[in-house]
Amino acid sequence: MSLQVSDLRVYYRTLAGDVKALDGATFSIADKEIMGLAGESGCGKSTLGNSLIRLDGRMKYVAGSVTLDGNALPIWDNTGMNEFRFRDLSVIPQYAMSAMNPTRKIGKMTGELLESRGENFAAIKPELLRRIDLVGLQRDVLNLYPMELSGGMKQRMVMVISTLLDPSLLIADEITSALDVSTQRAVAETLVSFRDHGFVKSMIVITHDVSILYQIADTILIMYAGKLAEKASTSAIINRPLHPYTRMLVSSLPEVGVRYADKKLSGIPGSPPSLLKPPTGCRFRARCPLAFDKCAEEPPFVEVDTDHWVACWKATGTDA
Amino acid sequence: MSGPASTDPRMESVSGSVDIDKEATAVPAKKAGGEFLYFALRSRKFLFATAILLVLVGFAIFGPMIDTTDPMDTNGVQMSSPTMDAGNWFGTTILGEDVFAQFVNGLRATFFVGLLAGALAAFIGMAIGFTAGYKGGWVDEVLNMITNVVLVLPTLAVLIVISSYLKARGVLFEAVFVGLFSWPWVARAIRAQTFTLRSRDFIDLAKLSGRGTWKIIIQEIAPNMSSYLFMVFILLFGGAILFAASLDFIGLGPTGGMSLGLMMFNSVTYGAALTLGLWWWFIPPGLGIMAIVGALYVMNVGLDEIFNPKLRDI
Amino acid sequence: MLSVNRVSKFYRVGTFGGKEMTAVRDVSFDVDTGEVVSLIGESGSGKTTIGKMILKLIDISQGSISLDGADISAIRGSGIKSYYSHVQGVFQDPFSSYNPIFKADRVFGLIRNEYFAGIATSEWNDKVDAAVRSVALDPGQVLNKYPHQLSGGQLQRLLVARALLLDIKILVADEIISMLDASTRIDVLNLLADLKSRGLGILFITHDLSLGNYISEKTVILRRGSVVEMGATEKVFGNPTHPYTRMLVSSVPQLHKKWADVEADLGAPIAGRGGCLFHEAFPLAGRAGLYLPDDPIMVEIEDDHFVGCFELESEKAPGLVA
Amino acid sequence: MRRYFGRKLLTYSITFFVAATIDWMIPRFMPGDPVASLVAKQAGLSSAGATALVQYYNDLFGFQKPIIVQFFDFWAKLLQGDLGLSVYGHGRPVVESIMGALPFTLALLVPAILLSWWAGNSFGAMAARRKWMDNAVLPIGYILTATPYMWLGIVLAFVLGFSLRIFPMSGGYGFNLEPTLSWEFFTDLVAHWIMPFASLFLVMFGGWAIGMRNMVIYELESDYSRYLEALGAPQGLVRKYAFRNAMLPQITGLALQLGVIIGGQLVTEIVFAYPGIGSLLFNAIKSEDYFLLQGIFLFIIIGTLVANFMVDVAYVIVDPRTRVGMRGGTA
Repeated sequence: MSLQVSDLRVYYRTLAGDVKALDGATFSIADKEIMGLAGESGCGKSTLGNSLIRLDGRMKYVAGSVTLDGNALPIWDNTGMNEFRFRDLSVIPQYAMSAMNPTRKIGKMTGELLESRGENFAAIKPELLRRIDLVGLQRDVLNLYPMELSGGMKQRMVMVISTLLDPSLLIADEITSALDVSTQRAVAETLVSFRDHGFVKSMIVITHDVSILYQIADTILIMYAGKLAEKASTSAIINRPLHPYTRMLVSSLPEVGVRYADKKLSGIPGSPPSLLKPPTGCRFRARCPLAFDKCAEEPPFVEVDTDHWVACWKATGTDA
Repeated sequence: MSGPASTDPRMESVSGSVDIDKEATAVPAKKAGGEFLYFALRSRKFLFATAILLVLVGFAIFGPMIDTTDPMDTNGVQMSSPTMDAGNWFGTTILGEDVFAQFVNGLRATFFVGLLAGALAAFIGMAIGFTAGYKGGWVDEVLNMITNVVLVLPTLAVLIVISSYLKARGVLFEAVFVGLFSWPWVARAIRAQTFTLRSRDFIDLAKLSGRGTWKIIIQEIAPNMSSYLFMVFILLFGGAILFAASLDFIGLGPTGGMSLGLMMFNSVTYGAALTLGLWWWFIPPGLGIMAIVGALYVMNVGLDEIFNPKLRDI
Repeated sequence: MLSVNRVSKFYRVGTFGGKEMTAVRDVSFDVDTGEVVSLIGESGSGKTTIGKMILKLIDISQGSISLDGADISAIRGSGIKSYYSHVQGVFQDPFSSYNPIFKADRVFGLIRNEYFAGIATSEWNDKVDAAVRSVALDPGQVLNKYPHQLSGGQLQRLLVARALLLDIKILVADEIISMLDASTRIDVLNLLADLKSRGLGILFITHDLSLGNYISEKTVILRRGSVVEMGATEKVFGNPTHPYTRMLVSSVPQLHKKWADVEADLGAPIAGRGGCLFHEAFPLAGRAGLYLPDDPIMVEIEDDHFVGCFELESEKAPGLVA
Repeated sequence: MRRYFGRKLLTYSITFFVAATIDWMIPRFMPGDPVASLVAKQAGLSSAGATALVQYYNDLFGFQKPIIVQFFDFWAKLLQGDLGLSVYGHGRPVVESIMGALPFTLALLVPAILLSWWAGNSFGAMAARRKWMDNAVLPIGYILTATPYMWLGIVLAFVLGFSLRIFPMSGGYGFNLEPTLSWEFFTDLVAHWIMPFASLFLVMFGGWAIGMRNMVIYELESDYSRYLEALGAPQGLVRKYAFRNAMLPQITGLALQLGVIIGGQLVTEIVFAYPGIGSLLFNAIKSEDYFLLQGIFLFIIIGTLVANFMVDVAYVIVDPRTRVGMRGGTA
């Protein structure tokens, strides 16, 4: 087990009160696993990703524990986390296009960052150059300023920098959403190759696009309204989903080949609840066609089949 | 010309709209005005600055009513230091004029110049900024060039040359001229903001609804920048006061009137207040200007925190 | 009904307009009553520029666009308003489509001010109610609210309702669902498809092949401002021929097929001189970099399926045909 | 690069043309007859004397010639460096009077600008780092920047000059001294220099400190800072980057503030009767010496344009992005 998260709760402080953006997450990621994390906007997927690497000013750690390779991560302690960042867990942020200091040459910035972490840049540089080759950039990029690179090039450069110290866990946050389909595929395949080359041991790929996850992820974790809904192998999530939300989500996605004239797809009626005062019981209840009395109680996130976790009374059986 | 904030690029980049993290959009909606009041009443900076300004405005409005002494009346005791009993609360000048009467009358002129010049500069800056930003193309090129030229001109020097040829100058004249030369940074900043707003889809939709250019600028773009425009006006207000004071101090202030700058000019150049130690003559006008301008700047910061949710908890 | 005829758009860039950039080059297609035409392209393909030219938000540099035979560039002054009563648009970002400081139904108010100034309030309210219901929204839930109180899907539907208040013939829908959540986007897409039955012609602009494939009768694929392939949707997707189209098809993530399998299914690219059908048909044409201005370089490879010449393009932009 | 500077130089040329034209226009297009009002000021003139004086002024300004000829004459003289004779300077050429005053102005202005910019930026950056510094620097900064230049000068002169008698209150050097290369003269020069310098320095310092503080905070919230923090970079590196990037708008700010700074310089010199351009200008106004006034005005314009250009060059040197942009890079 590479990563173990247990009952993690992280809220957002707002003037109206705490937004319970991540309200109890328990899951684990195996070595070599690429876990896709999907859900609608506001479901807490980015909160989960951010809270593992760095809580920003408005995020509040409430409860739970995170263990990476046997070490408990002090995620509530910004300075205490520093020794784990970059070396043990790293991130390719959503804002990768603007993540590099605009007034520093990329090579210089990378060097200063590494040296500041006590690494020897000269010793790492050959590996850096190899990886630049690997992602299809010119070695010359190190002598350029970020603004001289296209968006896709910047993204690939950030991917290289973030994984330079071979972290155990990499969090990739919505890194394909702003890209064209052709670049999207290249970036997604690069992520897989990073894992295959052993640059990172395991990975969380956060996205709203389930079809990208089908292409690259080993497992998929579906979130809904701050809670975990379902986690299983990719093929199980796509072909044999158990949670009604997953089922409706997957069946609402048009694919090449599906045509309105032949097969009219439908979405999920209603909208997610406010996380300021979330409803009790199953949070999907109001939109769920299968909802029944039992759903007034909160369904536990349990393993119903080998490596197939779900939080739904219908899936676990009412008598369970 | 503004004080500190014109070097602050946030003045050029802060947009009036509120952007909240997608993850936390669940904040209950309040009406814009109610939200403003909610934060305004909790902003110490804003309340502090407002209090100071209100006191000074009170002096400017009611001072001349309470103390009806003619500020230019030279029949008083000469060079009296501040006394409570003789009615010379702030003392008298070398000619026996009442400093308190001069101060409250000078405050009036100072507020008047600041308001009028600030409003004029804001108006010109908006007109040019909106037009350049919305129209783009060669209109933008030309207006931009004009803006840059006025921006580079050392304004005080220009005003000195113009004023020195005029024999009779009123407060109104001074305000107009200060206003006419203070707008360039405003035009620049508004142009940049208009530029970003122009590319928003609601502008295109307004066009698709058959709206005309000016209706779009006034009804769609300007309301989105209203908080920003208000802040710009406040900075212009403060800048104009400092500016007019400098002009007064060179001896090119309003003829036949009283202003805080003129008090300083008189005290130093004619009154030999420095060599005679008449500190009560030059301390009040400078302190008054400093209080007004300082309060305006602090109010600007307070407003920024009120309008911009990102800054609220810093 | 709407006819785009050899339209190009050039931009002057640089401070004094020193350089010229071509955003759209020689594009032609039609949108007829009751059909959805997908305009598919990646960023920089010129798809949004074409939409804006149709909406008269930007000028046409060359060529013409006509509605029912009338050139829209000639429409000026008050004519623009009546043009907009027939042609309307909905844009990508629902939150940017509403002025954030006003209530969302102000978009209806603007229409009333400009087009229905004389109408009685009760009659107008009925009209708005009907339009809102026709996009499957509950007027009580969505009217009189600020944009941030509504979801992206609701906002986009309201914009469609806004267009329906007018007597529109053409709706330009520019990426209208790309910013919506998966669970709601399909419903907005279905709504567009339903509008066909009202006799509307819809130009559906998207970067997502699967969406275009889902709702449209005709597909136009753009690359760097030029059409590379167009025709009946099932033919373009059933037999993608241009290398760029094939690359797009093989890159779009699918739900039940991995990328590698899609590539295997597509098979080897068509043989021949770089696979360019135009060059096979007219072997001499491209040799001297010859561009035939009177004759668009589109080859009809089967009935209602056209493929653009990519050899000429690749000479202009080497190395970009991946 | 050439394009960028070409554009800047065009702006500056137009500015100079506009300013010089204002300079030329004012005495000619102002309401009323400036010559008549000039002459009217000379009390106790016989009518013949007045007529002669009117004649003299009209000749000087060339008012009899067609307006367009006046305009070209003006430019011809200007380009030859002939700014006329100064009445205040008892017939000395205007250029000579200005050149005599210029060293004093520069000796005050240049160190005040550079040192206040440096110190203000340093303190501002420190304020962004430590809460207690912030609580001190911010109010002091706002008070200083809201203070009228001349008033701070007056207060300094009163406290340090009049009350405590530490520094001399007026002049560039003592009345009893002749400008020589002696140690005595030099110390006297410095003693006269300190107070006007301090008042200029302090007001400017407040503005820079506040600007820098706000900029650093802004930069610390930017994406590149967040990325560095997400990768565990120590605060030292994050702050260093933020500080460097925050400097760039401060350079632009220097250009924007030049007009205000020059205004401050003029009034400060007047307070201390410091024998620079400002005092010269003040005397020109008092004695209605219009040629001197015009000449000083043109000098100030030229000085401002040169300073602006220097800021432009400095910006290009410091910000790599402008250089890259000019290279015509991609992106």
